[in-house]
Amino acid sequence: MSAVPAPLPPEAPGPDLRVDLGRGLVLPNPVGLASGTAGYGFELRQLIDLDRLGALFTKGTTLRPRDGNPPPRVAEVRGGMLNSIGLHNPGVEHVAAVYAAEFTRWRVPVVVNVAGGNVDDYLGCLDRLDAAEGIAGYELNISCPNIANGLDYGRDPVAAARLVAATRARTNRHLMVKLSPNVTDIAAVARAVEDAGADSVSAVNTYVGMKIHRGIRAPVLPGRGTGGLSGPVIKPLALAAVAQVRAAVSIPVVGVGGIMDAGDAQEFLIAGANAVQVGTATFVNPAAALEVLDGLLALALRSGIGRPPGRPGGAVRAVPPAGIEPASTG
Amino acid sequence: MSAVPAPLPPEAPGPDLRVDLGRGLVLPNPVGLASGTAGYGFELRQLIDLDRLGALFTKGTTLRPRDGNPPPRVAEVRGGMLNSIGLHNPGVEHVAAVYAAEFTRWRVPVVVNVAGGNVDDYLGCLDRLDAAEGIAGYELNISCPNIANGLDYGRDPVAAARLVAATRARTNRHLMVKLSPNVTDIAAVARAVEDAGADSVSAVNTYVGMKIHRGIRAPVLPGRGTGGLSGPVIKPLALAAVAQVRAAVSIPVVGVGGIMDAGDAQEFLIAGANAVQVGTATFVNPAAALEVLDGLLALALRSGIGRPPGRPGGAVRAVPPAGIEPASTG
Amino acid sequence: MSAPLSDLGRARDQSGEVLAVEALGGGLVEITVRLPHLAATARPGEFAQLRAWDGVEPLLRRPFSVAWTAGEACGFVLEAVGLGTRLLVALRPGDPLRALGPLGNGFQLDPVPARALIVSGGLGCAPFPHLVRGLRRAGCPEVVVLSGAATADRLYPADRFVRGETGVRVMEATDDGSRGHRGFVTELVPEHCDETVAVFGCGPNPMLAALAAALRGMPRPPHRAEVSLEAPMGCGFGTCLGCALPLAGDHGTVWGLCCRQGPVMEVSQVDWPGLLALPPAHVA
Amino acid sequence: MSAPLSDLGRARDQSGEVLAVEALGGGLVEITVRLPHLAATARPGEFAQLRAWDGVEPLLRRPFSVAWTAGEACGFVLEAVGLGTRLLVALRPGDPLRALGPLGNGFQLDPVPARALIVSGGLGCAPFPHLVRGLRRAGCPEVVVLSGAATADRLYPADRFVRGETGVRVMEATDDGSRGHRGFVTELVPEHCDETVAVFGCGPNPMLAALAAALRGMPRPPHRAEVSLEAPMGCGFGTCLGCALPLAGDHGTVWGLCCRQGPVMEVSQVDWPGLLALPPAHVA
Ligand SMILES: Cc1cc2nc3c(=O)[nH]c(=O)nc-3n(C[C@H](O)[C@H](O)[C@H](O)COP(=O)(O)OP(=O)(O)OC[C@H]3O[C@@H](n4cnc5c(N)ncnc54)[C@H](O)[C@@H]3O)c2cc1C
Ligand SMILES: Cc1cc2nc3c(=O)[nH]c(=O)nc-3n(C[C@H](O)[C@H](O)[C@H](O)COP(=O)(O)OP(=O)(O)OC[C@H]3O[C@@H](n4cnc5c(N)ncnc54)[C@H](O)[C@@H]3O)c2cc1C
Ligand SMILES: Cc1cc2nc3c(=O)[nH]c(=O)nc-3n(C[C@H](O)[C@H](O)[C@H](O)COP(=O)(O)O)c2cc1C
Ligand SMILES: Cc1cc2nc3c(=O)[nH]c(=O)nc-3n(C[C@H](O)[C@H](O)[C@H](O)COP(=O)(O)O)c2cc1C
Ligand code: FES
Ligand code: FES
Repeated sequence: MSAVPAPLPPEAPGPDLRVDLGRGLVLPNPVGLASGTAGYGFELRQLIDLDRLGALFTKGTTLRPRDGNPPPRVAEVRGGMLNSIGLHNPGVEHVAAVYAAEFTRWRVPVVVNVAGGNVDDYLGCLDRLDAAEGIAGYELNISCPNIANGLDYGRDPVAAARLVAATRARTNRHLMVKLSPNVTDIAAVARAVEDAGADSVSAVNTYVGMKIHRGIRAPVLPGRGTGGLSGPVIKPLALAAVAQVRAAVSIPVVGVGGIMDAGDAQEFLIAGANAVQVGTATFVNPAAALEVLDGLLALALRSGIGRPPGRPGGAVRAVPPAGIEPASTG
Repeated sequence: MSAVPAPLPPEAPGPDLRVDLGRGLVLPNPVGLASGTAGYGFELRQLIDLDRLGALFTKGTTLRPRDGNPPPRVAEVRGGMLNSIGLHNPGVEHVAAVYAAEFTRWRVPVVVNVAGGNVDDYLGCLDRLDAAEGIAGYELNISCPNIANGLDYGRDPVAAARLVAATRARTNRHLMVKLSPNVTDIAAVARAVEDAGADSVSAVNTYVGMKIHRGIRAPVLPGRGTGGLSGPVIKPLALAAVAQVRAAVSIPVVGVGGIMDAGDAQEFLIAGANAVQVGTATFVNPAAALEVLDGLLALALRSGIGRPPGRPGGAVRAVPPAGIEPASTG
Repeated sequence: MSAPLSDLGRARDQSGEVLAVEALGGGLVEITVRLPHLAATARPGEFAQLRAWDGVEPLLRRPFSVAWTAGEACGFVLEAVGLGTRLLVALRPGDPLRALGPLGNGFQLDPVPARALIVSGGLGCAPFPHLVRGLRRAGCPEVVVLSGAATADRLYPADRFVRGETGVRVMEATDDGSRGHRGFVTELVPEHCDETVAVFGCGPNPMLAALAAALRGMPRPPHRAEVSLEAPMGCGFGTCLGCALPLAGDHGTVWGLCCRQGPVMEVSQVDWPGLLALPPAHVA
Repeated sequence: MSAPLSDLGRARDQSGEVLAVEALGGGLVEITVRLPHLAATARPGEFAQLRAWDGVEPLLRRPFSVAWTAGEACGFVLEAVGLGTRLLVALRPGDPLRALGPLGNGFQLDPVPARALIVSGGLGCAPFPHLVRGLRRAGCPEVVVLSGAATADRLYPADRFVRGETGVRVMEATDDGSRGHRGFVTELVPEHCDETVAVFGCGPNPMLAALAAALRGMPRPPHRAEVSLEAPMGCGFGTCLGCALPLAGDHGTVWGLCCRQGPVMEVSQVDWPGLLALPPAHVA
């Protein structure tokens, strides 16, 4: 199973950047591909050396296949993009029955991002996926706003905890929870899911944004007109969120939001992340995550991030930030 | 008193863009200067023709003078800036006793932005300001995170409503409430303050963000390391917030966040704002708000925004956006 | 039935050098770039994701059809419509340009049709010089290009469709009659169409829908008809799922991916009412 | 006591044309810009907020001292340390540049001192050519410039301090002894200092703190001492309240505004321990 990857092969010597996220999920290095920006890996495998990466977080996967939202689904804004994909995915059965068998042949750990409208949806997904090999862990996407009965797990610590407790009771695989930044208190949600048994958290998902087209005098994206904002513009917001989460929990934190290069990734590590995910940058440059990794490796060689080559055990630790809660502004 | 400004003078003919925000606050046009970016008007009066603008929203004013936070208080990020000013202001007594007398001589309506740590702070401010002429209305800054007893009005609809009800009972001047975007449900806060008697809302204040300095491996801003993000980067987020608020309330909405030019302002009007505030853009170009106004005037001439010149009454109405709630993303 | 997924195995991200930038008139610009890999591998109708700027404004790459190849060079035909295209048409010889490609499903050359009818509207000309040559080299004896534009100066020059190939005829139409047939280019289709023909279309959605309608109503419809479509793209290689196009499913519209199931689709695969219901191309 | 607020009445936002960009060696660059209003109104020590790029990266203007004026032109001395300065030093003659100014409180020329002692560290040279001329034209008989830098190539050229004025002496110091005194420029201060002197300093905070300490310990301290300070700025004209500097208040530190109470402050106004406790200038 890819959850415990082989040690770095002899042809890639250098600093050992493995990150132990707990419950058997050891990333070969701290750089993953963010959910929804790398599909299930099949496309990017053809473009880059995916197996060098620390993890692949799959597209959000639901109990039943979903055809997604009507177009336009993406719209560019200054330094970022909005998306309204609508969890277009082939459904858990296809992922478990067809894709997972492929994953067993890959060196990169594959973490399946799971989404649902209610607790049963999530449990149904996990049950099916637990029966398959090749899956290194789960990332619960609790930031999906289109769910039954209007409940939104990512925005309510109590509901989030309930969901995590239920899934925790069901699977022994690593359970990462992907936090929504569109909340009053992300630290409270992080604490709630930690207490409920999450092994780690990833922060953050996209920010609710809107693009207006002056010509048609209306939003560009369909439906309610809003979409999820990602890319370089969200980095300062995501860094603040990661620092707040880091201060609130003791489980590992995976930082995501606007990482374009190794310097950005380093900032997330400084803010308290144990690992990072590269999302939108992959669209701009399919090799972005590899370049982030190479940059971190170079940095580790120079400045001693990570352990000296060969010394096993323990997660990469970042210097905690000087401060972690919202300062007064204005 | 400047709350009911004189009609446009004959030397400035053109479309009548007056905006009636209710309870006697009629803006000569929909373009104001955002709180904290224009002080109390004294500096900008020396640089631009302030009296042409729709409104001046003052720096957040507190019961006692405040010396603000230690530096660095500002840090630039891609397409935006973070600030951690800490409500540096001379206190309400100075504003009421010294500044307000000046305001009476200005044509631009001056709305005093009021901040406090508890209800009594706000009431104390309003009492003192109510005794002064020259003040067109109040903008309650309920998004100030450094307050007594850890309560944060802007982030809790119930607390916000309580504050607004108390202030509403105290003053007959126009009461605008400035909403924080750092919340799970900005529409809920907007509805709560509307129900509690707010005459209008402004949206949005800054977003909590962080800048990390790789060299010192720590945040740039002091204290908790976070600050308020403003400028062009926040426009897509602010537009979504304005659309959500517009759908939730029937009182006027003043849009603010990342407006750099008339096109940006137009987008806020399309998203449902009745008027706009220009903030960070003024730092880049002290005449930015005037240029926004001139752009809107040109647009009004071309496309008939606003009323035909000379026809009185009624607020500028924007086309409501096609949709207003967060769509599914991811 | 959903269209087959394109082959990504040939795609490579290569940095090339701009060799020439020519203004063709009417705003059309042709850019020649040294991109050996793309030139060696791109099939007619395939596209590349281009970037020729640093920084994050614009953030995403922009998709462009490979208009033609010549040795190690590729041609692109475009117009400045927004920031990305403005930066591209402002390039100068010697400037660097990155191209990820070839991407997408191109036109089907197999089986080689007895006659090929190419219907080009405006910038829809872009993929066709490469297709004309591809068809002729594959043995297609006769290629007819119907080339339409709003005005004469916006017509892609006929000789650039031909690029020295024999057996190629170009017929022109302009909305205002300033050159060739006065009216829509699709009005020329019936007289060139019978069941021996394979039709290849590219242009604005309304034009393509008119083409599809014309073909449906024809007494002797072509044995095959394909169109190249556009959608706003995030990635261009199938992972963002952003480039949805309405395809005709068994139970109504299904969303297909322009970048991997297209950009070239069989006319019958497309949900034409769904496509026409989308916001116009300039809204993205 | 807080410093008086600068006069904003003279400030204007003017678009100028770059006339010359000269590399002085060691990374220092001198830019000459046609800016008639600023040239006519800027007093020594005042600054302008510059912008010479479109778009939002960088977003804010950057503050620079007016180094000198000549007719309708202003000089600026700078070095590429970040994005804004990189764009500025890459300017070419003919390029446009916007300058909002003059801003801030400059050096006090009144009363004219019998002798002026200018202490310049590194890029702290920037305001001094203008001050040298201002002092001489105001009737100050003797101006001594102590000019320090890390190495000889980073010394601002002595003749550029002087700009043809008489009665000006320049003494140099380098950290590595590659030119002039070996050591810190502040070490040269005692031998030139007595109560007839007015001292004007500009340079990195540690250097200015050393200067302040040296002056305090002097048997015959100068009758006046001013320094020009820096702070990251949002606006430059007093509305953002972002440019806080620690001033010595009656009950401890009070925050003053660099852009309106400074950038020039009397040495006694500054809370020196507070200033030294701030993050280094390169953190903003
Ligand atoms: C497969 C494919 C092949 C294409 N080939 C060509 C070609 O050969 N020549 C050519 O001129 N154009 C082609 N296009 C369209 C071209 O990609 C867009 O015109 C370009 O992306 C606009 O970028 P911009 O930054 O200039 O515009 P933006 O500032 O992004 O937007 C300006 C306008 O262009 C439209 N636009 C933006 N992105 C796209 C997009 N991906 N597809 C269609 N319209 C878009 C927008 O709706 C907008 O109004 C192709 C598009 C696709 C999907
Ligand atoms: C009143 C005043 C006058 C100045 N005069 C000059 C001058 O004549 N010549 C000169 O070379 N420099 C001068 N500076 C400093 C100059 O403004 C900064 O070096 C410049 O803003 C850096 O911009 P950047 O985009 O290149 O750097 P950034 O990318 O913004 O940052 C690079 C580095 O420059 C530092 N920096 C950024 N902003 C400031 C700032 N406002 N003040 C100080 N440091 C900053 C940062 O700490 C950072 O490490 C002055 C500063 C002030 C406040
Ligand atoms: C330096 C600075 C100080 C601010 N101070 C205040 C304040 O005192 N009270 C307030 O309600 N908003 C304050 N704001 C928020 C602005 O009024 C505005 O809501 C925000 O900056 C977004 O608009 P912009 O992107 O146009 O700047 C401040 C913003 C900045 C940049
Ligand atoms: C097109 C797109 C699709 C996404 N789909 C998902 C998803 O299915 N599940 C999920 O948890 N996050 C999804 N995300 C969010 C990303 O994983 C990531 O959290 C976000 O984009 C911020 O990172 P970035 O700025 O590096 O892109 C998606 C993002 C984009 C841009
Ligand atoms: S453009 Fe990303 S999937 Fe097609
Ligand atoms: S820089 Fe804005 S107040 Fe000084």
